[in-house]
This record gives sequence, C-alpha cells and structure tokens, in this order.
Amino acid sequence: MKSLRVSVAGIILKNPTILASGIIGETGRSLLSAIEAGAGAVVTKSIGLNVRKGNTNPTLVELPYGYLNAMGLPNPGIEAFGEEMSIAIRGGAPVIGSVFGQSAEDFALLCSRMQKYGASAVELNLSCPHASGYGMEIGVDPDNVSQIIRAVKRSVSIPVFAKLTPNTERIVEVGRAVQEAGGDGIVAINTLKAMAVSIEARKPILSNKIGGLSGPAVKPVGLRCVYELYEELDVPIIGAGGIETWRDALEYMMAGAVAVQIGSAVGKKGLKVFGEIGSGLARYLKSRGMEGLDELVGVAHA
Amino acid sequence: MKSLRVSVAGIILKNPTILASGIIGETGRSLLSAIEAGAGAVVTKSIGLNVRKGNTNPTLVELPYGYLNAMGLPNPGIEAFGEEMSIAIRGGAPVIGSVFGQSAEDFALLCSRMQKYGASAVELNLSCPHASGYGMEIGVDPDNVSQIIRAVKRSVSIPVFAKLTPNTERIVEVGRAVQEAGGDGIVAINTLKAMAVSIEARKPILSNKIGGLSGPAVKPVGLRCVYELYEELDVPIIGAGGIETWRDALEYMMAGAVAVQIGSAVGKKGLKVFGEIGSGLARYLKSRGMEGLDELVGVAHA
Amino acid sequence: MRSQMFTEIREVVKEGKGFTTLRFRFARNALPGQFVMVWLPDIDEIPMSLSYVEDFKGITVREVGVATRALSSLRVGDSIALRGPFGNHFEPSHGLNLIVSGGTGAASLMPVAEVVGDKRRVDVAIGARTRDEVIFENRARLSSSEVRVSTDDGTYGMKGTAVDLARIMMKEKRYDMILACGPEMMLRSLLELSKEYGISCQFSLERFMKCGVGLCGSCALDGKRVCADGPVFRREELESVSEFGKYKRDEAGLKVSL
Amino acid sequence: MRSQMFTEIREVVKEGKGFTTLRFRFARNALPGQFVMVWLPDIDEIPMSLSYVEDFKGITVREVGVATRALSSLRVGDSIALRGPFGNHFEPSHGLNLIVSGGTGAASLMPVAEVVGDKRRVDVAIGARTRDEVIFENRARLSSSEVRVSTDDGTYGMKGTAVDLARIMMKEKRYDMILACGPEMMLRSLLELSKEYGISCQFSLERFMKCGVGLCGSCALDGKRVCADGPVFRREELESVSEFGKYKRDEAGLKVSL
Ligand SMILES: Cc1cc2nc3c(=O)[nH]c(=O)nc-3n(C[C@H](O)[C@H](O)[C@H](O)COP(=O)(O)OP(=O)(O)OC[C@H]3O[C@@H](n4cnc5c(N)ncnc54)[C@H](O)[C@@H]3O)c2cc1C
Ligand SMILES: Cc1cc2nc3c(=O)[nH]c(=O)nc-3n(C[C@H](O)[C@H](O)[C@H](O)COP(=O)(O)OP(=O)(O)OC[C@H]3O[C@@H](n4cnc5c(N)ncnc54)[C@H](O)[C@@H]3O)c2cc1C
Ligand SMILES: Cc1cc2nc3c(=O)[nH]c(=O)nc-3n(C[C@H](O)[C@H](O)[C@H](O)COP(=O)(O)O)c2cc1C
Ligand SMILES: Cc1cc2nc3c(=O)[nH]c(=O)nc-3n(C[C@H](O)[C@H](O)[C@H](O)COP(=O)(O)O)c2cc1C
Ligand code: FES
Ligand code: FES
Repeated sequence: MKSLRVSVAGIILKNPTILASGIIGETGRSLLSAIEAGAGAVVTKSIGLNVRKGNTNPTLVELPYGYLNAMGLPNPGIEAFGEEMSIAIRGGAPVIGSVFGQSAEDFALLCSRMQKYGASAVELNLSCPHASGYGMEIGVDPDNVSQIIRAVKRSVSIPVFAKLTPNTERIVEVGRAVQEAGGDGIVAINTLKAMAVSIEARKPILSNKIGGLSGPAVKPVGLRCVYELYEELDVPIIGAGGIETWRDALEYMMAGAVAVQIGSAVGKKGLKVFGEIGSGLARYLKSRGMEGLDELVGVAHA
Repeated sequence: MKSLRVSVAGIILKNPTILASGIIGETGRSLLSAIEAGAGAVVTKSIGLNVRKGNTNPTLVELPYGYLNAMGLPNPGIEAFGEEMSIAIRGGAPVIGSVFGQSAEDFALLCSRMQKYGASAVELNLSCPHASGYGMEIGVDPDNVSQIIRAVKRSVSIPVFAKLTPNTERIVEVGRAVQEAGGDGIVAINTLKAMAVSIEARKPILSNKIGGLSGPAVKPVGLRCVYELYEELDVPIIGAGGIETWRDALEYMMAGAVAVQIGSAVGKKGLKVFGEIGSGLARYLKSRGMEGLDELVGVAHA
Repeated sequence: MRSQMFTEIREVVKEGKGFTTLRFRFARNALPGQFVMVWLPDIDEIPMSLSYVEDFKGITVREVGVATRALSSLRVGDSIALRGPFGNHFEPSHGLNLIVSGGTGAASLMPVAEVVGDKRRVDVAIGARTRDEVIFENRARLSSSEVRVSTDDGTYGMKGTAVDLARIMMKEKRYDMILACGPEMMLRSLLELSKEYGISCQFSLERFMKCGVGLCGSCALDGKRVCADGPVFRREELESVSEFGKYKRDEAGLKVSL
Repeated sequence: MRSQMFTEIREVVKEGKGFTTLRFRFARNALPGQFVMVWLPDIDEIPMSLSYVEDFKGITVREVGVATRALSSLRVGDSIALRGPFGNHFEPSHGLNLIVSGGTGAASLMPVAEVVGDKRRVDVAIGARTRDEVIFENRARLSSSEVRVSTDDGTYGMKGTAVDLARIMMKEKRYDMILACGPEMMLRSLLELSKEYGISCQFSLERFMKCGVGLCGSCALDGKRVCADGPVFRREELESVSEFGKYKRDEAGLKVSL
C-alpha cells in the first residue's frame, strides 16, 4: 500500500480521512472506535464552557441526499470532557479538539483546556448554523473572527484551525482574516442553513425549526468553497461536506484540500467508510504509479 | 377540481406553479409550451441589454440530486427578445420578464422594455452565482438592491419582483431592502454557488469552473430562506428550489410562499410536472375539504 | 424515502396498567428487535421498539413521562410520524430459545418469538413489578411451548425477578440462546447467569437517542452506537463493554450511573 | 449516476475523408437515434449520435471545427468523457423501412438498420457530397436488402442528392416508413416527398445543444426541446413546426436562417 500520509500544519496523519466534528465524537471511546476503523485523525464534538443538553427531538431529518440536523450543540462541558479526551488520545491518532463559544475569551479558555487534555490541534466552530449566539453569527464577520484567532493563538501552542460556514458570500474574506490573524488552517464547510416542513404537521420538523444540511447534497458547495479558499490562501485547507467515497475525497484534494473530514457518511455507511476511502485512495495512487497524495492537492487549479 | 387560483401582487395565476427563469425560457414558443402544459405563469430567461452567447460547454453537470449549471446568461438581448415576448403573451397566462444588468439604469431600461412587450411583471435577477459583475455580486448588498428597485419602480407600473440569492447570510436584510424600496414581491431562491471536479480530467468540469446548484439538493435551503423571509416581510414571496412534486410545493407554501417556481424538475420530469403538481394540489384541497390555497400560506409559522 | 412519515392509528389496545399498544400501517420492512423514532409534533420524538413487525405494525408504550403519556392517550384516527426502522435485530437460535422479558421488554421480544414459528423452540419468562404490569402473556402462549410469569411483589406467578425465573427455567432445560430485553440491571444479572451456563445471548439495550441513525453519538455505549451497532448485542460484545450495566449518558453526553 | 464519465478509446476507424469512428465501452443502455454529450477538457462538450449502441459503443465524427477536429485526432488509449444517452429514438416500422442518410446522418441511422434485424425490411439510401464522404456503405449492406448511393458530384453512385435517390426508390417500392437524418434542407425536401407518397417518417434533427437534458432551451425548435422531446420527430410533428427547415438558434438564442 502506497503511503497515504499527509501533514496538516505539521500534524502527521497516517491517511487524510478525519472524523468530522459532532459525529459520534461526544465520548472518548467513540472517538477511539473511529481511529480503530481507520480514521487518520478525529475531531471531537464541539465542546463549550458549560453542560448543554441541546435541542429537544426531532433533531434530525433524513433526506434522500443527506441529513438536516439541529442537535443544538449538546455537550458535557469542557470540564467533564477531560475524561473523554484522556481516553481518545490513547488511540495514537491526532485528536483535534473542537470548541464553540460566544467570545474570544471563551474560545481561548476552551482551547487551552483542549491543549492541556492532549489535543493535537484545536478546531474553532465558527459556523454552526442553528445555535443562536454561537457559530455562524460570529463566523461571518472577518474582524470578529480575527480577534478570536488572535486570542486563541496567544493561549495555545498547538495548531489552530477555523471551521467556516458556507452560508455567506464572504467565506474567502473570513478565511483571509483567519490566515492573517495567524490561524494554521481552515476547515470548510460546516452545514448549510436549511429547513424541512412536514405538510401533515403543518410545521417545521426540527424542534429548532432551522437546522444544518449535510451529506451529498452539499458536496458541490463544499468543493466550491475549498476551491475558492485555495485560490486565495496559503494555509492548509481541510475539506468537508458530502464525502462518501475515495472519489469524493480526491475531488476535494484536487480542489485544494490537504485532508478531508467525513461526517454524514458515518450514518449512511458506518465507520468502515474510513477504511474504504483509505484503501480506495491507495489503489488510486498505485494504479497511477504515484508515491503520495501531495502531488494531487490543488491540481484542479492548473 | 377545487380552485388553485392565487394572486401574487395583484397578478392572478390559475394555479401557483410558475416556470422558473432560465428553463427553456429563451424563446416565445417554449414559454407557450410551458403554459400549455399547465404552468400558472412563466418567467422568461434572464435578458440583458446585449446579445450574450454564454459560456462554452460544459455548462451543465448532472448530479444524483440536482444539476450544476453555468450557462453564463446566454440571451439574444432585450431588442431581439420583443419577438419572443409577443409570442409568449399569446398563451393567456402571465409572462414575467426576467432581466439582469450591472446598474440600476440597466435594470430600469430592461424592465420598461419588458413592460412594453406585455410582461405582467418583471423579475430582477439579483442572484446569478456564476456570471461575474451580474447577479449575486450586486444582490448581496442591501443599499445597491434598494437603489435598483427604486429605479425600476420609477420606470414601470407592473409589479416588480426581486430574485434573491441564498449565498449570503443577509438574505432577510436584502429582502427588507426590496420591500422598503417598494418592491412588490420576492423570489427565493436562485442557485447555490457550487462546483464539481472531474478526478480524471483533474479540473473543474464546468468551463466556468463555478456554477449554480439546483434541484432537490437545494430544497431545504430554499425552504429555510422562504421561512425566514416570511417571518420578517409583508410582500408576497414566490418560492423556488428543488420543487418536483405537489408535496414540495405545499412545503414551500406552508413556509410562506404564495406561489412556486419550478426549474430543474422540468429536466427530470418534463413539462408535465406542472400539470402533476396542479392536480396533486387540487386533490389535496379536496381531501381536506378546503376551498383554496390561501389558508395554507405560511401556516408553518403558527 | 420520507422522514417523519405520518401514519394513522388504526387500533389502540390497553395491555395492562400503564401499557398501551398502538397499531398502524407503515410500509417498511422490519425485523424483530428493530425500533422506530416516533414524533409527536410539539412534544418530542422518542425511540420505540416495534412490538409488531408485520404489515400491521405496532408499538407498545409504557407511560413514564411527557411523550409516553401523550402517546398513551392517542385514539384511533389520530396520527403519529415515524422514521425507521433502525438498528440490528434478534437472530433466534435454530435450537431452543429462552426469551426473558422485563417490563416493556416484551414489546421487542414478542416479534422474535413469533418469527421462530415453532412453539417447541421457544420458552418465555415474563417478569413484571406487579400483576397489572404483566403484558403479552397470552400472546406469548401462542408462539411458545412454555410461558412463565414472575412479579416482584408476588401478586401473580412466581414471586421474584425475571432473572430468578430464568435461573429456574435454565436449571430445568438446556437452552441454546437467551433473548432478552428489560432494565439493564436485570440484563447485567442475566449476563452473569448465562456465563455460568455457557449459553449464548442477545440482549436489547436502551440509551438516550436523538438521531437514531448512528451520527450524533448520544446513544454511545463505550465505542458502540446503540442505535446503529445495536440495540441487540451478543454476549461477547457485552462482556467487553465497560459501561454495560453501569453507566448511561444523559442528553448532554454526561455519564450517569444506572 | 456519474456525469461526464470518462472512457477510453478502444478503436479508431477512419471511415472516409473527414469521418472518424471512435469505439469505447460505456455501460449505459442506448437505443438507435440517441446521442451523448462528449466532453474534451479545455475544448468543448458537444452532442454526438451513437453510431454503435450495443455494449461496444461508438460515435462517428465529421470534422467541421475545433471540437470535432480534436475528436478526430484521438488515438486508442486516449479518453473522452460522456453524459447520456439522451433523447428519444427511432422506431422502425414492422413493414418496409427506407433509411435516408445525408452526410453524418449515417451515424445515427446505422444502429436502427441493425436493430430491425431483418434485411428484407430495410433499404438504405446514402447521400454524400463526394465519393470520399460516403460512409457505412458496407455496414449498411450487412443489414439491408438494398443499398444505393448518390453523390452530389457524381463521383460515386448516382449523381444527385439523397432525396433524388429516395424519390427513385420510392417510385420502385412501397415503403411504410422513412427514417432519415442529414442536413435540414434535405429533410425538408424529404418531408414534402413523403407527404406526396403518404408515407410516415421519423427524422432526426440537430440544434445547438448545451445542457442536453431539456433545461436550458438552447435547442428549441418551436416549443419543442430537440434534446429531450427529440431528436427524432414524426411527420405530423414536423408539419406543425414553423421553424423546421427554416431557422435554427445560435448560442445566444437568436434566430438564424438555415
Ligand atoms: C431502542 C429503544 C427502544 C425502546 N422501546 C420502548 C418500547 O417499546 N416501549 C416503551 O415504553 N419504551 C421504549 N423505550 C424507552 C422510551 O423511549 C422512553 O421511555 C421514552 O423516550 C420516555 O419519554 P418521555 O417523554 O415519556 O419521558 P421523559 O420524562 O422524557 O424521560 C423518562 C426517561 O426516558 C428516557 N428517555 C427519554 N427520552 C429518551 C430518548 N430520546 N431516547 C432514549 N431514552 C429516552 C430517559 O431515561 C428518561 O430519563 C425504548 C428506548 C430505546 C432507546
Ligand atoms: C443531436 C445531435 C447529434 C449529432 N450527431 C453528430 C454525429 O453523429 N456526428 C457528427 O459529426 N456531428 C454530429 N452532430 C453535430 C456536432 O455536434 C457538431 O458538428 C459539433 O458540435 C461541431 O463542433 P466543432 O467545435 O467541431 O465546430 P464549431 O466550429 O464549434 O461549430 C461548427 C458548427 O457545429 C454546430 N455546433 C457547434 N457546437 C454545437 C453544439 N453544442 N450543439 C449543436 N451543434 C453545435 C454549429 O452549427 C456550428 O456552427 C450532432 C449534433 C446534434 C445536435
Ligand atoms: C449530526 C451532526 C452533528 C454535527 N455537529 C457538529 C458540531 O458539533 N460541530 C461542528 O463543527 N460541526 C458539526 N457538524 C457538521 C459536520 O462536522 C460537517 O461539517 C458537516 O456535516 C458536513 O460534512 P458531511 O457532509 O460529511 O456531514 C455536525 C453534523 C451533523 C450531521
Ligand atoms: C439551466 C438553468 C438555467 C438557469 N438560468 C437562470 C436565469 O437565467 N435567471 C435566473 O434568475 N435563474 C436561473 N436559473 C435558476 C432557476 O430559475 C431556479 O431559481 C433554480 O434553478 C432553483 O430552482 P430548481 O431547483 O427548481 O431548479 C437557472 C437554473 C438552471 C438549472
Ligand atoms: S442516536 Fe445518534 S448515534 Fe445513536
Ligand atoms: S440542450 Fe438544453 S434544453 Fe436541449
């Protein structure tokens, strides 16, 4: 098997597949199971300062081409999450701590705890489309984002990734703000702000009404974002959105992603999706006589 | 059959299904054929001041859950389009003239020509995601939009609809600008800015690289936009995005749309989609013992 | 595919004190042990095992809180919305199966008794707190050669727990498989018992469920997703699960002692 | 479904001056008369009829501009990307069919001759400008009882057009169906001829195509979409089409005289 190793801001992944945030990532053992299944790295559920139960059900709508979710950022709080991290880091793969907050201080505090817990990097969720006051409200303003990145960079020494929302015309501007403030990488994309209505109930299905669309439906949007960001930025980009197969992963890498996150496909295909994508990429490299994935990153810009 | 009549800013449609802009709407006889197939109204291809050939092929990518297109606003120019309009208006259904331009003056001029040609209303394409200098670049700025609407309102007496892009966090703000400037209605949504990469060709498939995503994949986004706009605005909203069945149409109406536009489904199902949606809605009304569609508009907000 | 698909309640059966069965049509194939997510608009969406898996499907609800109370008060003609079915399913042995049910556990177990289709291959132990809470005894008799009941307070059948009852039955006969569902502490004891006797088992577990499709992680049991990798687990799996019979997780993912 | 799906050229056949057949595998069912959209990265994506519709498919290209030149210069081992097949298809009569081909028209017509599967039911008239441009004559003989050729300059076969040839053949035999493809002015005359004789016909037309799936309207022929409602039209349809044989549309949708 050809080497699938990739380096993202200095972090070495044995392959470019990463478990996306919010996907079974609330507990240490679940994160371990994704690593065992072959993920090159895992991202934790987005963790906040305090315990949050999230939204009442329904929190998920199944669509033929993806999911709509409004979990509402449930999490046990950064304090309790230490125990989960101590389990997760035993897996031997990089664990990326995802955090969400309302201010630069929140983010800085959360990230320094994640670093203490052994996270290889932190991922700032600047992009949750359905938890008001958190996420995309703050993630569409370049100045705000810049402030947050600076605060976090002062408080940790591990790489800092910013996860961006596609629900704005300013994604490249925001990405530039991340880079200029010293951010080490960009994750794109989080979910698209969306809704489903039940005509029988005559109301939105999600208790939160609005949620985030993920899965194959958003792949073309994610690819476009990665492509646009790659044109303008120098920091590494991690792609996400609708990746289910090694072909999808390769599309993202050619558009400019050094690694890819996988979320919804874990629901549809199970954890074996990591192994499948990994071996598909290895077969591809072999059939092309290529030594590694690096030479493919961004080739679609030629 | 129960009456499916709806009134949109004073224009009476025999049913709420409207052919979306850019779908076979480049010629008068094509527009007629949509009317004959049962469309309650038709929107023309977006017409500009001058002849435009549009982009080189590939201009379309077929996806399992929609299409990605970058036609590049091909059109014969407003001058030549008069002949097509004179044919289209013979259909007896409202013909809505869609126009695109770079300035308020362009829009005003184009709209007054459309009025002269017999259009029942005009639709301003402020939202094409892939023709640079036109469309969404100008449609995400509320001030700009406000100016355009005012200029057009001064130049025509028929209703003025603004077609908005979902590729911004400010869709409600832009909608409010339309309303405050005297716009008579909002059409939401145009396509999502997106891309597809061919891993064999190692490049974006569309010659324009970036295109617009439409079809079932975007329905949840369109519904959310209509829902958000309805919460804040008083002008009528025309829904669009991924509508293929009467159930989809009803979801949009419950979210707040008085009428719906159908685009991609014409590719997948043919023109018979108008008749199918119409008769599905009629059956629904009958089975519920309802007299008309009005009482359903916006019920999901209760 | 339609998510949160509405269906009309065609039949309501009060099974015992606090237990209600709702019957409806739901045109999806289902296997014994699988569950659905049941949405009651404005209230909640909760997991419920299918207590009938054929065309005319059903769920059997124990009233414990807001959503189950609302479900229990539905009448014929009312509607509920369903997603699913989800999860894996029971696979009875080709030999002799012992079904051990505690409380609402009977809901997911009756279909497996019926799917065996041979009375001689199924015995059933039904445990309940009290007489009024014994459900599906007659239904069990139709598909099993032996049905015994125990109640915690001795008001009906043997006085004792379902595990006590199972222990007696296991002394009398050699079973090839134990299929069980009920309170986790009961299952924990039953696991010990089955180890003693060296018998295979399949237990159906419950955890807090939100997505039901293996995405959100709220149903985590160690590294397993109860909604997708379960709800039915085999003895070997359970032996390696540190949280089984000890902890569950609340809505926020915090550990809670069972 | 994959769009713009790559396939390798397995065989290249030079059919005549300026005509090249490319053969490849493309695992989609196709019927005679259907077309594909062929993408050559950095160049263009253009419509091409399938000249072979079985497993080992093919297109036959006449060099007229940039994209067709690039296609014609491909070699075995090179790749092209395809979407489709699109459009409706020829439906030969159960009686006697006359196939009338002008220029590249033969590409979409040969498969229909072959699908009839009975030589006695197929006659073929092949028209070309000159001797070197006569294609598929031998292929036609394999599936037809009579094949005649005409050239505009008389360098091969009868001197005259395909329509002149068809007229002669129609005088000799009573046909039940005319299946034709070629320059639209030729088809226009052929329509008149078939009206004279009261014979049904199916003609395959060309218009400027972008999407190929019936969305963009660039292939409009009156209110019909040639890509989706065609490319094959029956006599009755063509008689009611005002633009047939008169106008086409350019890339901008402007009317252009034929
Ligand atoms: C796979 C599975 C199958 C089940 N099958 C049945 C069945 O057939 N019959 C039956 O009566 N009950 C069944 N349950 C339990 C049922 O889901 C809970 O009793 C119900 O959710 C309680 O909701 P409530 O609003 O009435 O009570 P609440 O007052 O909201 O909660 C009471 C308790 O129920 C549990 N609960 C609440 N919400 C959920 C949830 N979303 N997921 C899991 N547990 C929850 C919690 O332990 C909570 O403390 C099943 C649970 C699971 C996970
Ligand atoms: C349904 C259909 C089936 C066809 N089948 C065949 C075939 O089997 N063999 C064959 O040689 N040719 C076929 N053609 C014609 C072929 O598509 C054109 O010759 C080709 O597109 C020319 O491209 P070019 O770049 O070489 O020439 P250009 O110089 O770009 O154009 C030359 C002329 O070709 C036509 N053309 C160009 N682009 C298109 C387009 N996208 N759609 C339609 N016409 C176009 C125009 O009339 C143009 O004036 C078919 C066309 C259609 C619509
Ligand atoms: C159920 C669910 C929960 C999610 N929770 C989070 C989260 O807590 N933090 C976050 O940054 N992204 C979250 N996401 C977004 C994903 O990480 C990912 O960006 C998105 O789903 C697109 O990828 P996909 O199409 O592969 O799912 C969640 C997605 C889903 C489906
Ligand atoms: C091929 C194609 C061409 C389009 N051209 C236009 C256009 O010229 N003007 C415009 O406002 N919208 C245009 N649109 C957008 C549609 O009108 C519609 O807003 C969008 O496709 C979403 O609806 P749908 O999912 O039903 O297709 C086009 C869409 C497609 C697929
Ligand atoms: S309920 Fe979401 S993973 Fe099981
Ligand atoms: S080519 Fe687009 S409609 Fe025919």
